[in-house]
Amino acid sequence: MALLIALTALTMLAAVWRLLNGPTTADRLLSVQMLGTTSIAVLLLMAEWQQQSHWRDVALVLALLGAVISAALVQLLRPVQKRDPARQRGQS
Amino acid sequence: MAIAEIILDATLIGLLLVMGLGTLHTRRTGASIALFAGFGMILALVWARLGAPDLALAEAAIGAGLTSALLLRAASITEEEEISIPARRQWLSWLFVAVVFVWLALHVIRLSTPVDSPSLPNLVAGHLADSGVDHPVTAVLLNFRAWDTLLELLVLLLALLGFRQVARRNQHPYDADSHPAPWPLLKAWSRSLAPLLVVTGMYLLWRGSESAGGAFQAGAVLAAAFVLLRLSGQLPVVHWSRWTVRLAALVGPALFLTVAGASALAGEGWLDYPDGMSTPLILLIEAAATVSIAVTLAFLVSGEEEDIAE
Amino acid sequence: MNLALWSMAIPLVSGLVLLLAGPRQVRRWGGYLTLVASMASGLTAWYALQSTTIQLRQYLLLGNWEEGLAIRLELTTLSALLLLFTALIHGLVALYARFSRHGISHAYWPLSCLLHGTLAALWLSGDLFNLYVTLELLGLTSIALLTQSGARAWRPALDYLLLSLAASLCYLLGVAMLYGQYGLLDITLLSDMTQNDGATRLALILMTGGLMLKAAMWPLHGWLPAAHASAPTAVSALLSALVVKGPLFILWRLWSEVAPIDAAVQAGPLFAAAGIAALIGGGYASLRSPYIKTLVAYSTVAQMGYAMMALGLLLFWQHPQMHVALWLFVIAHGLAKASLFMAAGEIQNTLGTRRISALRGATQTVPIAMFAFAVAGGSLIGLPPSGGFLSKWVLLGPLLNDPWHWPWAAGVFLGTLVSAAYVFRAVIMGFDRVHIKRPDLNPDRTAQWLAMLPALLVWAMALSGNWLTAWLGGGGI
Amino acid sequence: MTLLLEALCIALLMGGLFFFLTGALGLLRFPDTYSRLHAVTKADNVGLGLLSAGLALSAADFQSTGFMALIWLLVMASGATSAQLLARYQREQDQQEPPTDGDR
Amino acid sequence: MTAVSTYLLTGMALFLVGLHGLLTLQSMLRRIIAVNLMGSGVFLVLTALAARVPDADPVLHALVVTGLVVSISATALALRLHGAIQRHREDDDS
Repeated sequence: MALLIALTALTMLAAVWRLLNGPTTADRLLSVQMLGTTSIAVLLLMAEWQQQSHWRDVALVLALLGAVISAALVQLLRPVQKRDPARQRGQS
Repeated sequence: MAIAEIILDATLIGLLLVMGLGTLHTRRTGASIALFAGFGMILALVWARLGAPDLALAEAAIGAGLTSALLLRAASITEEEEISIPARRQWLSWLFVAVVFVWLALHVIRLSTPVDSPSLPNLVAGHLADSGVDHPVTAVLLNFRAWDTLLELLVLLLALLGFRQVARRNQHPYDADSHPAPWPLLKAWSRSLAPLLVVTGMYLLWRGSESAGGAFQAGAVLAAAFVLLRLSGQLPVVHWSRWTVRLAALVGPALFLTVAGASALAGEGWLDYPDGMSTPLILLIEAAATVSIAVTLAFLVSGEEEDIAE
Repeated sequence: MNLALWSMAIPLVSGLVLLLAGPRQVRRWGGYLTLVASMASGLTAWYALQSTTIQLRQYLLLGNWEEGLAIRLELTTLSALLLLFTALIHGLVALYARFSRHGISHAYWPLSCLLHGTLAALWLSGDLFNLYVTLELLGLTSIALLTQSGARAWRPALDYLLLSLAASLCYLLGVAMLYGQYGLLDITLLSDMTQNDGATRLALILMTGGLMLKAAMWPLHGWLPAAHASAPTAVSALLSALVVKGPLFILWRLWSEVAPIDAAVQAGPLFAAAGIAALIGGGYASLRSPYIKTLVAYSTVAQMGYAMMALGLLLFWQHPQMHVALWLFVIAHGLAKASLFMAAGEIQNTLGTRRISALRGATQTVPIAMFAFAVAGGSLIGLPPSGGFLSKWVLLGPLLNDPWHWPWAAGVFLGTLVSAAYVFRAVIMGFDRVHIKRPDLNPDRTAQWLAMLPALLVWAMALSGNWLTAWLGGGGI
Repeated sequence: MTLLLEALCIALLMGGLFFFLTGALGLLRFPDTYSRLHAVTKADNVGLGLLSAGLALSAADFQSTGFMALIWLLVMASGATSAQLLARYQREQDQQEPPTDGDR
Repeated sequence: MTAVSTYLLTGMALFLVGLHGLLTLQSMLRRIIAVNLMGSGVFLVLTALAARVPDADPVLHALVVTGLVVSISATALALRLHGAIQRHREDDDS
């Protein structure tokens, strides 16, 4: 079981590599999402391994917050590209 | 089995260090922030590995969730900047860090064996029955060391006050004009996600007295729901100038102080809950604190701008 | 003990009430409520002080839990005196802020009340982690107060915030190490257990570093002048007179109680030497400063040198008289600095410039504020019979007795010379009658008198010197 | 029966792990954002689904099974939605800037 | 080398990395993150210390929960100040 957890955790390295190397913002957000899902998997496995149900609560919160973040941030990140000061002032 | 645990620990620690270093020293701001969000998730796993469910919950909600939302919002108003560090003296400072680390490590490593004499965990376990709740962490937070928690609520409040004062006259970064309208999909998604968040927040609060969870975690999850709804444009701007909003932000510390003062006046002493009243009082305080924490965090994260006309 | 708790709770509650009330109401009666709260808090602190003369050391285990499990609140003569001092300064500053013509925004009142309550909580706390929380609270309150002066304070506020956070984390790491080693957070219990070994010393170093940064002690003072000089006048007065004293108090408790005595003796000379460096370095920077408020802010750095020196020598010799000197000094400096900042602010507002050259002819244009500046400066220098003189006299007593201690005494004299130099530089400029800078506005006489009030009190301190030394001497270590 | 159940459980867990590994591989090796998006979401959802199914088989009570089902649904929905949002975001970016400048 | 001691050392390392970042980095956003890393390091030390006893020390967990809240509120304030300074600068430029 522990080995399974460890191996699952190891797959996060791939996501980190993608995080560091991009190249696009969407890629990075995607990697964060991947990290989140893997963390959830690890937490669920740990709940089974240690027979403790509170890790499932943590997994639930992580899933919820992950969903909030990835949804909210797409919205937040959109105007970054438009934030060309000259153009913005020109419009207003 | 042992080897597997070592692999797990090594993976977690490796990830933690790589992401920690990466978030500071990677060249792009976007990558840095995404790494920080991932860092929070790994940290939640580390708390789980170290047997700290309350922390894992708090980290998942606050560290991985709200802090990265904050950072991303900050980055969305900051120009993308690439940092370049002069490589000349870089190795010297790292050498210095390494030396200090070795020096600290030599002392710290000795702390890894538990102390034998008066140990607080035993004291907590011994008095848990009298504390009014079943979960030791909640008992510490709201009974044994309630004074810390009361001051903590004030810390949160003061952060909000400072936050409100900055840029009062300027316009807020997130206003409807500069951001495109949210996609319908985002709207629909947040409409279905928000109730789930609220239910989870309530669940965490309710579970707090017997298991991991409590006011801080619940407040953070509720705040996340609020932020999501605000971002997708489904809630109106909340104004600090409304007294109800101020009351919601203040009710936690105010109720806590009232209980403390009343117990000093009429009861045994400051924050000494009367016998038999601990459980209801703690629940009341926790509920009030959750409201305050949720409102305050929601303000801090969504960065509401308010009464300019004041 | 309950009296002391009320002295803390009154400002906290009034702060919350002021927050709940709308801006319009706060504008109308916020100042008065603050004044009443500080007076009530001061009154209860006075009675608490009376009670400590009967019972020197009182403590309360919160929630009546067992020792070690509960947070301990402690009331000694010193903490009662500090409660009184906090209420006094807060009241005086509130008086100035309320009646000065350059009024302050309504957001000031709840924050200053909360600052008062936080400091009271700090003076009373006897628990390492609880002290961490009060430190954080103090830091955030100061930031919130600082940001009131608008955009020009943002940058200093951000620097201050980051450094202050880093400092409290250093402190917290030290607390973690002490807890790791002894399993306790209670200062009184820890004081019996600590041993002089590597891990304890490391923890003490970490905590000291953090606290020195927070108290702006040389060489970790870099953030202070910008932050204190950019705040609104009343806020600068509070920050310089009160806020930097909080970490100093924790530092004193740490080294005189938690630290094993041989470690404290080893560290003493280092503190004292850093104190002398602060006196000279801060004084020199103050002498060179082109702005009035920066001069006053650097003088805080310099004056904290005396406190550090008294602390260092207290640890080195374990001489109770040094304890008296340290806290006399803190009180005298608080009063003088409040006056100095308010006078500087008044001069600056009336003359319409921040530059020190504007002081030319100030004895004619803003005579009362200039007089307050000189009087408060006199206490900083240590002219008799001011409070500053009193504290220095107590400090010098043991130093002059023994020829081996004369180098330290020389340090004190050197510091006195430097502070005389920077105070006189400003005052002499005030007597310049040739190049008078005409005021932009009519001088505000009430505000100037209010700025004078703490300075008069610090001179009156010498009259009550006997009581103060008796209180501090009896209730000390 | 129990043996069969255990074998099935292990098979499911292994399957989950396999999908996580392939997802990681896809994230590493696929050439552009859209295909990476595809790889990650597919693999993650199936991986987590198989894992939860495996765990549910060995779980003692219904509560934890329900919890895992909830989490899985949540992750799936969130994955689907955010994949949509991310893809649109990426397209918006691509339309704004010439595709040769993929460094954003 | 037990698990506790490795995590203790990791906490220390994170603290130092954060401190180093705070002192050497130019970008304000990175410095804010650096302070957060320092905080995480300290919390890791505290939690590792808590894991020394069988059922994990609840006092330390409570302390870290308290610390986490301090750190997010301070981070929010710092980021707000940072954003305000940036916008102010932009306004000055134009």
